[in-house]
Amino acid sequence: MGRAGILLPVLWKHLIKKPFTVLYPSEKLTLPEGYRGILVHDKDACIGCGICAKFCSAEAIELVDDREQKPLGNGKIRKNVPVFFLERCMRCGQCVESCPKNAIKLQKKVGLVAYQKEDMTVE
Amino acid sequence: MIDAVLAVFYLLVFPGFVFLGVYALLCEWIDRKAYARMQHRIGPPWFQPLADLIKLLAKEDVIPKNAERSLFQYAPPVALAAAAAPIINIPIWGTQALYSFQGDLLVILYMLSIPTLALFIIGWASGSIYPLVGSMRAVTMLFSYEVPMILACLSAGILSGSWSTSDITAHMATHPLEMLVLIPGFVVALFALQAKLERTPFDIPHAETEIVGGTLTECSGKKLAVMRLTGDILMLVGATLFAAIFLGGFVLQNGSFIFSGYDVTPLTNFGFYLIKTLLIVFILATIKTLFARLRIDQMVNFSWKYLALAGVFQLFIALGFVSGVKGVA
Amino acid sequence: MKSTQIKTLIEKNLPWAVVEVSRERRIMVYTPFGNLLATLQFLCDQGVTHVSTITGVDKIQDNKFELLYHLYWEQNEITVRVEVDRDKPIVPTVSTLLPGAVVYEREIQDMFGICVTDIPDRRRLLLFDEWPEGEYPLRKDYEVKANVTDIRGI
Amino acid sequence: MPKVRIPVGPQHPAFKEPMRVDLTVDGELVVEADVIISYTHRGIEKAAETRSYVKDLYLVERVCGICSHSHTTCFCQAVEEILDIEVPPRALYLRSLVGELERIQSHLLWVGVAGHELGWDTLLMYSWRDRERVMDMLELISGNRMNYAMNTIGGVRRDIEEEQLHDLKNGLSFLKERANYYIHLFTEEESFLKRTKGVGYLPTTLAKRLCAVGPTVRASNVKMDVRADDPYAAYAELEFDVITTNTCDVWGRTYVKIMEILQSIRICNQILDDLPAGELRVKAPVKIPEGEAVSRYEAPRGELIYYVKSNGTDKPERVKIRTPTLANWLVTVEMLKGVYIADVPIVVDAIDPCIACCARMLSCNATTTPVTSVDLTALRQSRRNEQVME
Repeated sequence: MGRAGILLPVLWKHLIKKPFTVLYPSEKLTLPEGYRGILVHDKDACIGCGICAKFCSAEAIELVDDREQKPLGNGKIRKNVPVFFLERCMRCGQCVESCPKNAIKLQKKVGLVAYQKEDMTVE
Repeated sequence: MIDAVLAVFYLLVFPGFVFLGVYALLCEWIDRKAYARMQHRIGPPWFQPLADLIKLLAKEDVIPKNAERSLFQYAPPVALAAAAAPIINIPIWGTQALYSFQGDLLVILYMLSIPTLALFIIGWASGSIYPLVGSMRAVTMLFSYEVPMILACLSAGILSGSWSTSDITAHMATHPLEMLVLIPGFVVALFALQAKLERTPFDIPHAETEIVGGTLTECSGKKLAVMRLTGDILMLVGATLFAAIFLGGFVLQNGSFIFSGYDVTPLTNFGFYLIKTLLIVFILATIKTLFARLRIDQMVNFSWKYLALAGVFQLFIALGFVSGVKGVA
Repeated sequence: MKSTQIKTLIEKNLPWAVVEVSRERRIMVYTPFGNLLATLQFLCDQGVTHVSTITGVDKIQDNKFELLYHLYWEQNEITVRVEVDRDKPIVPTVSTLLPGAVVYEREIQDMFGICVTDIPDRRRLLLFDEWPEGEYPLRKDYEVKANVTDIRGI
Repeated sequence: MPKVRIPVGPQHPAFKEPMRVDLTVDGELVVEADVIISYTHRGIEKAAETRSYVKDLYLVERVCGICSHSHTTCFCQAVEEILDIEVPPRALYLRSLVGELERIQSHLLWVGVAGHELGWDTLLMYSWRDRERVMDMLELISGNRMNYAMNTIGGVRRDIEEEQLHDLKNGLSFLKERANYYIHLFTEEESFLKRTKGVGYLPTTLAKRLCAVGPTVRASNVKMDVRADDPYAAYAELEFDVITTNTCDVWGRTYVKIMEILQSIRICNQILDDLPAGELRVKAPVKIPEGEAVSRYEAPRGELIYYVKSNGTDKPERVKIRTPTLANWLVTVEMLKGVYIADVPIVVDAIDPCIACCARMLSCNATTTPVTSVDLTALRQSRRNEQVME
């Protein structure tokens, strides 16, 4: 037979403790170093090879014709450039891993909120 | 003419409906805040109960197809009236209630059990299966916690030799030591009140994880607002009744506290009243945080095995005390 | 018991079974369709009670369904493999020997349309009631219909 | 009282996910019960056949929200067995570490949900507050609280640095102290004992016959744990003991889960102490040669089976997933017989059902609309030609 109400001392101890809940928008979250946050794309380093689009499981990357026609080192012109749809990206980090030029990075930032769809696409 | 206006004022404003409503919402807030803080959470802001009430009043009031319309619509106001009415017979500041007569203790206890009957009618009249099961459970619980509660209150009456709450409080005020005799009765009454208000561990009729909303599943809009307000007022009136009977000792006699020429005792007594009721509400919140919900059969045999026995035991102590000590002294 | 011991035990008692140990604690038992119940009966007599699951594989190129009964016994996963031809996929129920297999047989019925004879519970397991009869999603020739116009709110 | 049929419906506060339990009730006692789970089926097995192995990894991770690492580890083990490649020991150790942390997090989540089912919300608040600590540890290791994406075919993708070891160790000692407190709570608190002792009785023979798995079966005195019977990843080199009780009721399942948290903490400490050096992964080809493999994993809810068959291309021919919850349904129906209505939620919840796990097919609302499922690329084309039209 157990005793009833053995939580009592713990309950009253919590009355004087600071509550555990973090009021997120006003108090900032402490994110660890390698946090997989919002995606950022370094356009200059990108050579438009399209490996990231091929490996993206959520199909959130799409290859678009490169308007800048940036010349690559070896005389050729970069034909297409990836466009990232952040509302579909699940931040798995496969593109970061498979990009040969390390052009994509997941930064330590949360809060992916936007009013228009355009804000959610990263060139 | 004057006392007619005064009576309306008493009925509607001070110890009447407005004061009850505001203080009931305050009690609900303290209950929810203490519940949250004990669970290491922040808890609602002070205006949350008021906001809930206003939101519910604005919401659409749906009546299910196969419900008995009249019963379903008029049961909530009856419950609210029955819950709020006894406040007149219970002394709030000092030892004299607004209107007291011999036997008003029984009237109060009877009025306090009408909301449960109204809940049964609502559950039964709403015609769907979950409220039906919920209302059946509410009534089975009614039989099990009503007896210990009455026993506890009667033993207070026996000590002071009268059935009027005001006389009980007056007696307690003059002999504060007799409160110690009533301590088991106070514990029994608190558990019975927790069962009457259907709060964990006795919230079986509207056990949210088992039969969805229980008796109040089909209520919405104004009816739900009225029923929640009834629950709060019931808690407040119950707390006031037990504060008056069991903690009656903390009441000062008139004229014993003169402050710069004015007789300030009614104010201090009102302060004591606030402290007493908030203490009771806090104890109820602790009980709510402490236990898991009991099943209906466990609840019934808990109240018959422990509460009723404690009530009878308290009755014998009161009788023994009255005939023994008082008889000799 | 070691996998090799089980292999010799099965080969000794079930002449028709072809046993192959793919890796430690994994035993594949290929049996012809006729002797499925006999094989399972023998294994149950040895003390097998736990059926992990029943996998259906649609081998459309040689017009066959392959059923893999994954059983667990003495730290070894024994897979009894049977082939059923695709046009007349009728399989006897094994729930008499292994009552736990009912759930997986119902799943095969839903997904592959393999009719399991005298199964205790004939209802659908995973597909909802309005799913059209005769369409079995996990068959290779079931093409996923993508008529986009019918999706509201696009 | 006539027999009343109460559907504890798909939308019910007791079950967080859509499943239905039809009870035929005599008074307050359940006489007959039937479990129906075909409400959201997402078709992950069919979808897995149309994606490459790398994409499948992230698809399979989303079978279950709480035990995502179990699914990716099981899938990777199957593919690695087909490829017959040697995963470096450090990767095996890290896989087991994240697997055990996920078990702690899953069990703590269940303790909270069980408390909520019993009307004991204080337990929900306390256990989910302690669970935050495990989630932070997992976030430290894998960069995300859920869907850790630690696994890739051939090894692990992220490593643990030296200074992280310190935080992990503190977290584990905090969890050990909290787990001991919960054990004290579950063996002492009277109102909890009253609601769980002798409820949802499942005799050992029945548990074995109906092939139940995981803590449900271990609470009925059946010693069956894939980590001990069929050691995978690094479990061969780690010692831990398989917890079983013979009370065969809801209390037994609670006790098994809490003691398993202690065992997981012990395993994690062992892993952190002797983590072997070495690289993290081995290069795996994109096209997987012909072959097939059965891989088993001890998910928090029980034994998880994956069967992968490859046909030489970069897409698998068949991926069969059998999640532990699917195996426990027959046993749930048996446990529900002879139980009070008030106990139905806690009995159903005692097997820790994860409906998302066992329902894997996309279906629209079940009214009149014919069956439609949408492919993402088709969706994008439709929107583009709409934009063109504007």
